[in-house]
Parts: sequence; C-alpha cells; structure tokens
Amino acid sequence: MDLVLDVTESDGATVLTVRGEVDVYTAPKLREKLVELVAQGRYTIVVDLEAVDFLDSTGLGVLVGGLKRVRSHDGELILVCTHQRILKVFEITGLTKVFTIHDSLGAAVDTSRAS
Amino acid sequence: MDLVLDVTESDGATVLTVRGEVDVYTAPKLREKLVELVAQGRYTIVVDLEAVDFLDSTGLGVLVGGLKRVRSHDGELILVCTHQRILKVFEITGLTKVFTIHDSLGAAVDTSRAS
Amino acid sequence: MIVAGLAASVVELEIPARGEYVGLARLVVSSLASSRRTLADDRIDDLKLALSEACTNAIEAHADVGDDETVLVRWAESDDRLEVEVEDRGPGFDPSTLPEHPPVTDPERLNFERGLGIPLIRSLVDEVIFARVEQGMAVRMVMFCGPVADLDDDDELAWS
Amino acid sequence: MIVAGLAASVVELEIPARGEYVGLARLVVSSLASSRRTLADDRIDDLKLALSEACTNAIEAHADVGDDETVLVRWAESDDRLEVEVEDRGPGFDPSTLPEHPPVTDPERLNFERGLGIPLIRSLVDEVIFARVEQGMAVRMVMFCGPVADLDDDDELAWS
Ligand SMILES: Nc1ncnc2c1ncn2[C@@H]1O[C@H](COP(=O)(O)OP(=O)(O)O)[C@@H](O)[C@H]1O
Ligand SMILES: Nc1ncnc2c1ncn2[C@@H]1O[C@H](COP(=O)(O)OP(=O)(O)O)[C@@H](O)[C@H]1O
Repeated sequence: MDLVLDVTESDGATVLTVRGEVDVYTAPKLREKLVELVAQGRYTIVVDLEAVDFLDSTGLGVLVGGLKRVRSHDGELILVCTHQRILKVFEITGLTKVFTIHDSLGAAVDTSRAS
Repeated sequence: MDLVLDVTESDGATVLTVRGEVDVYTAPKLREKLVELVAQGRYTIVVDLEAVDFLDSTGLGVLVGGLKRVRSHDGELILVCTHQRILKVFEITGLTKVFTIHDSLGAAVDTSRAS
Repeated sequence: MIVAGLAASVVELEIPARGEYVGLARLVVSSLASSRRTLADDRIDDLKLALSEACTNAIEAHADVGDDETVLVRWAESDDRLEVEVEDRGPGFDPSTLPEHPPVTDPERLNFERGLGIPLIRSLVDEVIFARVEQGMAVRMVMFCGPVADLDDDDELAWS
Repeated sequence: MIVAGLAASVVELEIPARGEYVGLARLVVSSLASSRRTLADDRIDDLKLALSEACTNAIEAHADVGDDETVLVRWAESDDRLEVEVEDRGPGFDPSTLPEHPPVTDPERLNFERGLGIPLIRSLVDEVIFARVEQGMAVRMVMFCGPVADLDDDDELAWS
C-alpha cells in the first residue's frame, strides 16, 4: 500500500511516474513532490498514472492543486492514463474537461514540448 | 481464496495438481477428490503442491488421510513441493518422515512408477 | 446498525481513525466483494472507491476530536444486495447543505481541491444513506447484485 | 482484552464463525504484518499460519453451539511486539490436557488426521497464551519484532 514516485527527464520534459495507491495516506507525498518540482522551476509536468492501482478524491485534489500551481506559471500538467478504473474517477467528477489526459507517455511528452 | 484441483495422467502416473489455499474451508474439496481417486482404483497418486499458496493443519490432515487410504491398498501418496513456506508445515509436524516429498514432478512420477 | 435480516453474514472491521488504515478497509471490502460471484469487477472497484471516500471522511471528521478514536466498517450481505457502512464518532454533518462547486469549465474550479468525495459516493453506489448515529455519523452504501429479490420488503432497508 | 498500552494501534475484525471467513482473517493479519517493516517475510507467514489455526479452532468450537456466533480477531502492536488474539464463544478447553500423538514413525500415526493445530501455533509464534474468557476462549499469539524494548515491564503482557 505504498506510493512510489520517480522523476525522469524524457526528451526535455519532466515526467513524474506514480506507482501504487493514491489515497488520504499517500497523497501528501505526491503533493510534496509536485510542490518541489514547481519550486525547481519545472512548470510543464507529465504525470504518468499508468502504474497507479487506486486513486481517490484525495489524489484528484492533489492533481487539481498541481495543475493550479503550474498554470499560475503558464505551465501545464499533462496526465497519462489508460486504465478505465482510474479514468472513471476523472469522468464522474468532470475533471476530464480540466486535465489533458493522454493514452501514452510519448503523446504526453510531445504535448508538453509543444506547450 | 479458491482451491483448484486438476487430475492428469503423466507417464502412467496419476497426478493431482492443487492450486490455491488449503484450509478449513477448502480442504473438504481436496479430501473428496482423494477419496474419489482411490475409489477409481488409483492407489499411487502424485500430489503436486507447487502452486499451493497456503496450507494449514486441516490440509495436512487431509493428506495424512489420503496416505492412509492409498497405503491400505499398498499404494503411495507422493508429494511435490519446493516452497519453503509449505515445506515448513511438514517439517514442524514431523510429517516429512511420513511422506515422500520430491522437488520436481518428474522425480515424483519416476518414483510412482517404480512403486 | 445493519438490519437483523442480514445479520448472518456480517463482518465488522474496526480501525484507528488514521489514514494508514484506509487501505486495509479497502482490502477487506474488495476481498469480501470478490468472493461474491455476482458482482462484476468494475462494480467491485466502484464499491472500493466509495468505501475509501467514506473512510477518508470519517477519519477527517475525527481530526478535530483527537485520533484515539476508531472507525467502524460493517459489511452485510443478503441474496440481492451488499451493504457497507462506515461509522465514526465525529461531529456529524448534514449532507443536504454541502456547498456546490463552480462548473468544471470555470477557471475558479481550480480553487477547489476538495468536496469531491460525497459526489463520488453518490454516483458510484446504488444507494447511499447518511445518518447521524448516537455518537457520530454513519454512511451506508448499498449495491444491488445477484438475484434481485422482491423489492417490496422495504423493511430490509430500514435504518435502525 | 489487549492491554491499554497497546491500544493506539488496535484493529478488530469480527467474522461469522464459518470456514469461508478464515481467509479474510489471514488477509487482514498478513496485510497488517507486512506494513510493519521490521517483520521478515517468513515470520509473517508463520503468524499467518498460526492465526489460521487459531481461527479454525475457534470456528470448530462453535460447531456445537450453532454457527450464528462470531469470532473476533484483535490485532495490536507496539514498538517491540505484535499481538494477535482470537476469541470465540465456544465451550473452551484446557490446552494442558490435550492427547499426545504417537511418534511419526509409528504406523499408528496415520490414524491421526487432527490435533496438529496447537503444536503448530506453539512452534510458530514467540509466545502463546490460552485463556478462558467470559463467554468462551481466547488465544493470544505474540511475535517479538523491531527494537526490543525493556522486557522487564511484564505489565504489558498481563492478560486482562
Ligand atoms: N463523516 C463525516 N463527518 C463529518 N463531516 C463530514 C463527514 N463526511 C463528510 N463531511 C463533511 O462534508 C464535506 C464534503 O465531503 P466530501 O465531499 O467527501 O469532500 P472533502 O472531504 O474533500 O471535503 C467535508 O468537507 C466535511 O465537512
Ligand atoms: N478455541 C477452542 N475452543 C475449544 N476447544 C478447542 C479450541 N482450540 C482447540 N480446542 C481443542 O483442542 C483440540 C486440539 O486442537 P488442535 O491441536 O488445533 O487440533 P484439531 O483442531 O485438529 O483437533 C481440538 O480438537 C479441540 O478439542
């Protein structure tokens, strides 16, 4: 029931890979990492959710907070997610309209470089 | 938390492959299968425990019962087991001295044909 | 709290009101739900998510009253339904007076990181009942599944 | 029953006294034990097996008194130990008067398919206490792990 976070640079884009379960217990770790990246001047971040097993509203809230933070620097938070289980949470809450969600890391990185 | 049982013939030997958890809930199913095989006249049975995730004293009891049954027909119950987790249960209870335990199906089948 | 008619298959889990135990509650509920063959995998995921939201709220309700408290998760099932109830010892609340969020297209929407839990619960489960109980709040979530029995027996849904 | 000193991390699971729920008890205990980094994997397996034996006995103790009863599994942990307690509402028994099996080399041994549970529990956990409680029997299993604290405080082991 752990959350594992990895930051890599791919083609000049900052990619945050999230593994495990994002809930009330682990979300603070994700929030801290996003705050840290923005503090380092990384305003365009690809968050790869492909290895996320579970995400609840606490996790959504942290992603919304991250999006707000990068947008205030004219940046962008781009998600990679194909699992129906996770996408559903964005759909029900209407947040698919707020986030850019890609179905592959490659496409997300391309978008991040264009922005 | 299911128990899956498969009976195959390998090189003339009867092999009972057990998958899953053997406990108070599932052991009756294993007992029935052993009784059935003996009723069919199969007195030398290889029980493959390699895919068993959990085995407790209820499962041990069923195997002891099976051994007793085949021995009363001069047969043998030969186990295949390499997982330390499962072997340990036989060791603590001293039943390694009662059962023939092999570390491969091939070796077990050879033994069964010799007996 | 679960009605007597469902009593034969009641499982109760009591956890400390701390975030680290919500994963355990999810594990228990999804394990119980999977052993129920009639519930499809995606509905198990829905129930797991709804449970997680309810536990998170229960835990947060305790933040003000100290975290020596516990949260009770109660599982009951009958032929036609599963019920999961989350009970806390917090101050309680009135779900009908929750603030509404700006629409997602409004840039203001980004100022709201919270308030998604209860809307999620409402859309994920077939029925949800919020009730003040003696010492706190209880949220009961119901999933209909399997052979749907006579739905006339409203008694079975009585909130006791 | 668990002593007050360990109360902060108590988890309770109450299951119907039926075999199909023993797997759930194992899942809960092994999940709790794994989140405790200081317990090695093979010791988690030991605890899981001991718990399974204790639950099986608790369930079988209820077979005579009807199976509407429940079995309570209680988990508590502190710096130096994990405790798992299984409590039933059965008739109870005296563990010191259990019959001995013939040695394994004796052909007679094959007549005994049972009676392995308690010897297994005794050899798998660091400490086991059998106690009659108000309405039945309780088996408390202890694993020492992590930083071993001052073992003088026998109070912590008091069976209440
Ligand atoms: N069990 C509860 N006890 C007390 N208040 C609650 C409870 N559940 C929800 N609430 C209140 O309802 C509000 C909305 O809950 P929710 O939609 O889950 O969003 P969030 O928890 O992110 O604020 C909470 O902020 C809280 O004030
Ligand atoms: N919780 C319990 N309540 C009543 N009797 C028990 C309990 N646990 C064990 N016993 C008694 O002790 C005996 C030995 O238990 P055990 O070693 O686990 O073997 P088995 O359960 O296979 O007989 C049981 O047969 C039962 O009579």
